[in-house]
Amino acid sequence: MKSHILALYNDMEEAALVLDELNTTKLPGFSMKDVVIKSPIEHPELSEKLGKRPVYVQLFTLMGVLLGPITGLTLVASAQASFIYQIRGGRPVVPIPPDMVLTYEFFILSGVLMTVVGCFIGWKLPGNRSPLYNTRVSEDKIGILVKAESSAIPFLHEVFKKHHSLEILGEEK
Amino acid sequence: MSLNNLIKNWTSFRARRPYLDQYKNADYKWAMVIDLDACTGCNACTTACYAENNLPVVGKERFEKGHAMHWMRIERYWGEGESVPVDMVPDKGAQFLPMMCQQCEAAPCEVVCPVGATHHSADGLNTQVYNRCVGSRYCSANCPYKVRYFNWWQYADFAWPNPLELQLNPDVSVRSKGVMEKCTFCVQRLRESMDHAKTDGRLVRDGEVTTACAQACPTSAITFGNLANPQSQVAKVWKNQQIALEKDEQKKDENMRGYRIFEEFRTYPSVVYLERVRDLEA
Amino acid sequence: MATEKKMGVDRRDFLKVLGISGAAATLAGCGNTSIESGAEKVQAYVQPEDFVVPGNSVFYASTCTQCPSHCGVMGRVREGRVLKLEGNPNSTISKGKICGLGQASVQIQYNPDRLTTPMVRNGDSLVPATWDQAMTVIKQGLGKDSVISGEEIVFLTGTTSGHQKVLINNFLNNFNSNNHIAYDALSNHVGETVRENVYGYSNPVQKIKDAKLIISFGNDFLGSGLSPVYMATQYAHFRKAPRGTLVQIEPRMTLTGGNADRWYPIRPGTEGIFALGLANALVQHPEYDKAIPDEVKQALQAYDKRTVGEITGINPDAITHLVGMMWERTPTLILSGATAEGQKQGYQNAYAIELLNVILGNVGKTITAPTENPFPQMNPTNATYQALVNLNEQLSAKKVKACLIMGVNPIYTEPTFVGIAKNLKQVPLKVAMVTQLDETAELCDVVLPLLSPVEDFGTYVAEYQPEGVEIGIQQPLMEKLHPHTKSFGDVLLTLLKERDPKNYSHYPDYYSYIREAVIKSKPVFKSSMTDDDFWDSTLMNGVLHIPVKESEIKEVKINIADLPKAEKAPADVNYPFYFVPSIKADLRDGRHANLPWLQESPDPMTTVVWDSWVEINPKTAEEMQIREGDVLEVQSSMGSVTAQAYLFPGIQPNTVSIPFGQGHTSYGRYATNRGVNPFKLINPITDEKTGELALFATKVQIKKTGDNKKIVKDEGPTTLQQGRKLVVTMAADKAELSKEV
Amino acid sequence: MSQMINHDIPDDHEIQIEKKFIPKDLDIDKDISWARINKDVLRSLDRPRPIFWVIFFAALALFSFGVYCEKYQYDNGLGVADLNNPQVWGLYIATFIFWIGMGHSGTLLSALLHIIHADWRKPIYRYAEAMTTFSLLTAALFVLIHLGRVWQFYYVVAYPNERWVWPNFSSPLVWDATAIGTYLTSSLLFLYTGMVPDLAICRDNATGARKKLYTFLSLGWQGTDRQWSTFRVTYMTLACFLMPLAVSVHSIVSTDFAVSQNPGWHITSFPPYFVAGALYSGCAVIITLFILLRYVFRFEAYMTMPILNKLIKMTFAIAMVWNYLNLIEYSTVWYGDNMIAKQQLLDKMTGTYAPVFWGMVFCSTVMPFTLLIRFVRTHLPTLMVVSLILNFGMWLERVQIITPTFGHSQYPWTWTSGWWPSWVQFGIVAGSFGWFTMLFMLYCKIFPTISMYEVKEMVHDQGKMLKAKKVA
Amino acid sequence: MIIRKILFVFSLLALIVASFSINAEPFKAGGALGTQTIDGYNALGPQVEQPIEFPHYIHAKIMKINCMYCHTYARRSAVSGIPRLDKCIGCHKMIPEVRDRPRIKKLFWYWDNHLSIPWKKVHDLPDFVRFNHERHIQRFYFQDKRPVREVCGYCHGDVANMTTARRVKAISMGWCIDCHKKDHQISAVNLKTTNGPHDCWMCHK
Repeated sequence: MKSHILALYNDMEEAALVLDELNTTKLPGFSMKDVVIKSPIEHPELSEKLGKRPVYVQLFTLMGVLLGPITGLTLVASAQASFIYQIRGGRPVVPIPPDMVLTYEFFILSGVLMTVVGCFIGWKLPGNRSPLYNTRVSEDKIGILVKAESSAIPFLHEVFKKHHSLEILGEEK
Repeated sequence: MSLNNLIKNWTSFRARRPYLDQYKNADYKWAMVIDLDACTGCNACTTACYAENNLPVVGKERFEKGHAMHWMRIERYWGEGESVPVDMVPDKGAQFLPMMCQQCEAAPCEVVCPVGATHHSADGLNTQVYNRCVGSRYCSANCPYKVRYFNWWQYADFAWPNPLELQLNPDVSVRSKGVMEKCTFCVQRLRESMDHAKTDGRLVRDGEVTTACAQACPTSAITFGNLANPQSQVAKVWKNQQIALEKDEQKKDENMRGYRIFEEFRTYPSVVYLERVRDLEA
Repeated sequence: MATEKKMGVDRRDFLKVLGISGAAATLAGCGNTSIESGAEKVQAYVQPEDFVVPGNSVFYASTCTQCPSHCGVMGRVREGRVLKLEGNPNSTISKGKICGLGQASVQIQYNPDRLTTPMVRNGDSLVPATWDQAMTVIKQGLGKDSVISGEEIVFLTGTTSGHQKVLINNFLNNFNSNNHIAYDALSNHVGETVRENVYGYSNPVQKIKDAKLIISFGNDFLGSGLSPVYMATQYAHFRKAPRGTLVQIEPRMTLTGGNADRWYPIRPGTEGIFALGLANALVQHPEYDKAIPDEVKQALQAYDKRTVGEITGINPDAITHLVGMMWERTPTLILSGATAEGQKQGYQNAYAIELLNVILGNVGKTITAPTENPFPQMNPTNATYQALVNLNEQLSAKKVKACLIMGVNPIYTEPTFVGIAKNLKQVPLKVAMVTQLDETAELCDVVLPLLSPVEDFGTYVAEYQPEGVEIGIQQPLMEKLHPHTKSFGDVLLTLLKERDPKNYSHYPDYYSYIREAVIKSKPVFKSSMTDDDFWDSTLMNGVLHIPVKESEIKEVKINIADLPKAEKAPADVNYPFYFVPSIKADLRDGRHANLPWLQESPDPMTTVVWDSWVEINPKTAEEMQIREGDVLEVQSSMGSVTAQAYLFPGIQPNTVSIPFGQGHTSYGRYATNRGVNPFKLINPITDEKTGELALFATKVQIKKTGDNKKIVKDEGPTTLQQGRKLVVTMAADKAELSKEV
Repeated sequence: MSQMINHDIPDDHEIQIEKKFIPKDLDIDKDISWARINKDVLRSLDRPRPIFWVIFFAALALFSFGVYCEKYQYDNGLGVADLNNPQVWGLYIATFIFWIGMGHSGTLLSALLHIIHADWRKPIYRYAEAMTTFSLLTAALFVLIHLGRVWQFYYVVAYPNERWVWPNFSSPLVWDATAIGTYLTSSLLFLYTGMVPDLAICRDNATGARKKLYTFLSLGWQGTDRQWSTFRVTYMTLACFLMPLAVSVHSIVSTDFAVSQNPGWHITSFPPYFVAGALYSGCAVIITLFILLRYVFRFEAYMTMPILNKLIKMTFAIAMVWNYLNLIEYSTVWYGDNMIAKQQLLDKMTGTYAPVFWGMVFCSTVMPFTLLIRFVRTHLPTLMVVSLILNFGMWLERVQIITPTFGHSQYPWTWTSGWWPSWVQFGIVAGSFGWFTMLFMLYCKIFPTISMYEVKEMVHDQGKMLKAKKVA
Repeated sequence: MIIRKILFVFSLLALIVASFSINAEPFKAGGALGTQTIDGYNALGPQVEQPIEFPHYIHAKIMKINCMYCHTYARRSAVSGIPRLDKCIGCHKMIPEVRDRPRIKKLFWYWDNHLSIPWKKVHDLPDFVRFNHERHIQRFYFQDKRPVREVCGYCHGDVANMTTARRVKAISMGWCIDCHKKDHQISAVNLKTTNGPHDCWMCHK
């Protein structure tokens, strides 16, 4: 039975110390993978302490930029070819430069769209907020959310408290 | 709509018109010759065009704003240069030029139409499909001859007060507001005679069909016909005047009068003008 | 016309308009119509001719009545509507071609302002009435018991010919009268009189096709001339190899002048002097020396180069140059035209010009006798300005009891000083027969709505008969559009039948009258057809043609007294400008101003539409600081008009011009209150010899009113090609026309 | 830590230099609390200065008039706009280019400056990005307004239909439509993605209906480390896409002209010229809006004078680029041997449309030099006027690209002189400004115009640097 | 209006999907209205009330009269035309036994009053579309020698099974194009194929 616990901190330094300690802690039913930091701004130095957490957005981007121009060009060219009248004075039915222009736009459009799709998937959004969310996180506080076996919760509680946490929230039972 | 089609016919999709001998084996290529030495500027052709093609009379106020709908206009110039002295006497007469759609083989208007309302027909006409037109007016902007006319108003509402509308040619659409229109080489006549010829299992004979302007012209300054038929009068004149459809610069004898307007823009017009002749010693 | 039914009556039946719904459908154009069932009606013919196929057009031959040249035309008819007119290839006059004026006839037919019911005067205004009511009024004056005779009845028309003329004369004869007055504001009576006196024919054939050099003194044969379509077809041949040269001498550039190889502006009224100058120089050549008697030669000596140059305003060297060409290029043809003839010395001017033809030996070569018409009673009446003066005299004597007016609008075209309006009002019975109310009809007591030219029967003989004699047959191209319109012939026949039942009661209508008359002429054409076939084939051809029978111009008389004299008119301080109004090829004397196509058709020389304008030389304009569009007041001693200035290089520096045709006060929506009427400026100057009005001899002054309005024209701010190579000109000696196909 | 100190030494120099020229008290307070940032920005959604409503309703009125004009034009045909045969486009297309161009500097500020990590963009990029989106919306409107048959506009859209007809993909107008569509989609997504953390803040502070809206829009953002890292990658990738896209969009708009054969249009340098012009007009508008928003929403603490100063420098630089390209354009025509184009250029400068040309020269070439005057740079009302003049000059530039060319084309017969648009055209153009302002003001009232999280980052980073310096 | 257009667009989209999967088949006589040709474009029009309820099935099916006996213009004009009134009378004068039937009475009423019958248009194309009957009849009836009921029926349905005619096909542009894209054998003997013109100016001018 796993449950959540969230602690709020005033600034990054304090949160960093907590994470350092958690990193060194070996506790049954607790893993560093289950630690989530919630913060009002980005925090690369804190994230480093959480270990490697890969981001897959650019894979989507790659997919987008590969598929976009191919489908775009095929669509445009075959639409031109199947246009019921095909003769256009001075230009071939399938002209290269205009199709390149359109392909380019398709390239960017599909790149952008796939990136955003990838982002949403990465965010796991739209989704429900976890019940352990404190609006102060979006203002100026750093939150550390840990998911662990219920047995580990009191210990974590202690650790948080040790580092002068402002507030500790646990799941209500 | 298939990739297969695209690959199979790739070479034909990449062909550009005009090319050498393009109309050698084709059935039709409609073309025109206008002899400027014979043209007197009398406006018979323009009135015939109004009658044949349901052109609206726009009235003075709209004419003033530049909303005139004459598909064919007779231009009158006083000189060739860029400025003229005030005391010039036009002692060589005026220069008249009937100007209508040149039915370019590589028409600048066709390329830019966003919806393909103007395109090229197999018989060499620069078409304008009214019911496809959305009225972006790009074609007119890109036409070097400025021979495309836009329906700025719903002319049908006032140009033919009853019973004037009884004169309207039922073979030609009355255009609604917001569409572009232009000279069609009287396509309704062409298609009718082509249909009849097809029923008879032959091609249209030279002189069997002609445009309203050519038919009216009292001096027969306008010759219309099928360039693909080497026996036609038009083809003979083109050949005689050493004009090749697919060339943008003609190499011809000095004493030949044929020329096409704005050839340097590579529009490959289908209308050959014959130079005006003046007895400069008179 | 394959059937043997009673033509005409049944023809009218099958021509019934049933395409109305079709026409309305065309109007809708390309909106976003969806497919609907049962929304529109589709009606079939009840009993049509076999050749009538819906969706296919039928062409009927007829004759154009828009101007006195009476070209043969063909009407394209579909679903009972005439859609378009084309030239009739059978016609020797039109040769299958047609001008803009002719095209516009269909707009008389469909004119929205057409008169559709008779109108009868009620106090100050005309009110719609039935035919019975209108005929009752007419019969009160001209009915069975009428005793009006002789000068008491007037039939005023324009130029008429064919059976219209015959019927009018018969009608008048019935009243013991021959008071048929033919009035034409723009008549060419002066020139005709001169040619009648010189050659014996008022309209000899002028073979411009055969000439190598044409010198035209203001003769606008391509534009507003006697037979512009025919002349244009001949002009096309004239320009083919070997190419002829055209020199035009006139104060204001006409359409013909615009096509000349060389155009000379000349001081108005001095054309004759210039011709004498040419004649004087011409006889220096030994060959031409012989051609004229010594007394003439002596008279000519006064006109040396310098004097002529001073009087005419043309560089004296031009005479040497022109004469040089005349020596070299034969045959030549010298033409006199409206601006030369419409002068105080108009007769003399034209005489001097014809003298050149005589000296050059053109008579018999480029000027030949016309073929004689075997039906002289059908020849056109000689319409003159003098007729109007005559009429006015008759009217002011208050003898006239009934006045019938058809095809002419004297109230609009009369100069101010004639004042016919006042006198006409006093006539007890004034009947106008019109297709549309005009200024004159508004004054009348009864106005009868006539059939339009494309609905009526008739026969026409043109004034100018270049190749044999052509009698144009007019036939209805469609069923009459307005049920309460009638043929003028039917009106006259109704009256005649009542007065002279013996001779006329067997004509059910005007159609049968024409038909009988045409069939009667069968022997002349040596036709072996039956009467019905002859009539059918005549209708099918549209013309009856009498082939060319050359007759020689016998003696050419030259009367020294008829040569013009150089007049040194004192410079007029009050009216310093010559006023040379121009005749537009389409509006003519204003009778066509109600046709929208013609109003919107740009004037070829100025490209102005829908309006009047004052042409003024750019140099003069610069001196007077006049810009284009400045509203000018043009004032003669007779009155003044205001119009916008148009800077026109093709006009004499001390001349201004306003076109005829506009300035109607009542002629439908397209003509009314548009531009100004230059007839109202004309001074009371007449040709000394014939009494014809000198249209081009008025002097005016111009004043700026201070206003400036944009002039409505087709051309843009530039009149030059700006080096674009749009119209390229090649020197005639460089072009090898003979090598062309 | 020590590494960071070494790194910061050059920055320190920069700060020193900046201190020398710009009074420090005007810049963003480094010690400002994050809660304060939230409060200040959220206040703008709540109670702006009363002038906001004045501007909003003025814009609404203008927009309503534009709608009336468009209705009138729709009912009667384009004739009411006094367009005519050679002058087929008139103000509609000129204004279309103007609006398209205006969008570009939004992308410049948000994307380009993001890529090169220019921190000062952070308080101002959000409204610039919003401006991009709304000006693109306005531009798209003009495409429709100028169509003769608006009701058939879907013919331009490529969709499989039973008629077997497609749009003509060779037409620059179709490229336009595609490019604008791409640009609009991308910048909308870019704007939205960048706004999600801020929307979450709004959500956390709002009540009632607004809360629902923000809850919906913020998609449940919690600010977790995974979300932030995904966000960072996404945002940077989008910025990388947006830069070339923006360049391509206005290049493609320029091909509407450069591809056609008209004199004065058929010029190779048109694409860069258009892009420079676009950035130029966009920057001018950003200055205008900067001053406006700073006052209306009381953003003095965030939209500070040093930032404005940087904007002005950027505007000046771009103005010079534009001038250079302008000169290039004219000199290539002048020294080229195309007689027709040369005639047209001469006519542009001396013909009936010369006032437009010289007006443009004054507004867009001469006026930017006033930005060199310190008074102009620091006195906001004056700066506002100058930026409006620059904008007007750029609008004139678009007019003088279109009108004189049509008025003096290859074909002399159809030349026009003294052509003047009717009140309907002016009404619609004015209406478009009303529409844009209305939308923009509405946006500012509903969404946070200053990126809160990024300002926090900015003060955090700078505070960190200061701290590091103190340690050193 | 706009909404209508949007709906129109979507219906077209649906149509195209449908048309991809269906191949046109030759004409089949009989069957339910609108199913005589299976081409995916069935669109039964409304029942139009005509002044005289003309029984096509008697004339065409029972009497086996060729369509072009009455619609005689179809082979020489763009419009097929409604038969002229004297054509009806010409036959019916000779058939006194049906003279008393109400429809025939009505017919003779029009004839006696010399009035044309105000028929209502069943197959109505937009005004910018110009269909040419002559070419189609010449091509398929005279050249290909196909049965007339099939040639006419492809567009008009199996009129021989109707009383008054009723529209059974969509008569939309896609439907026209669909047929024009197909390969048609040049003649019964010549096995080569051609297809209809794709020139816009054939129908729109």
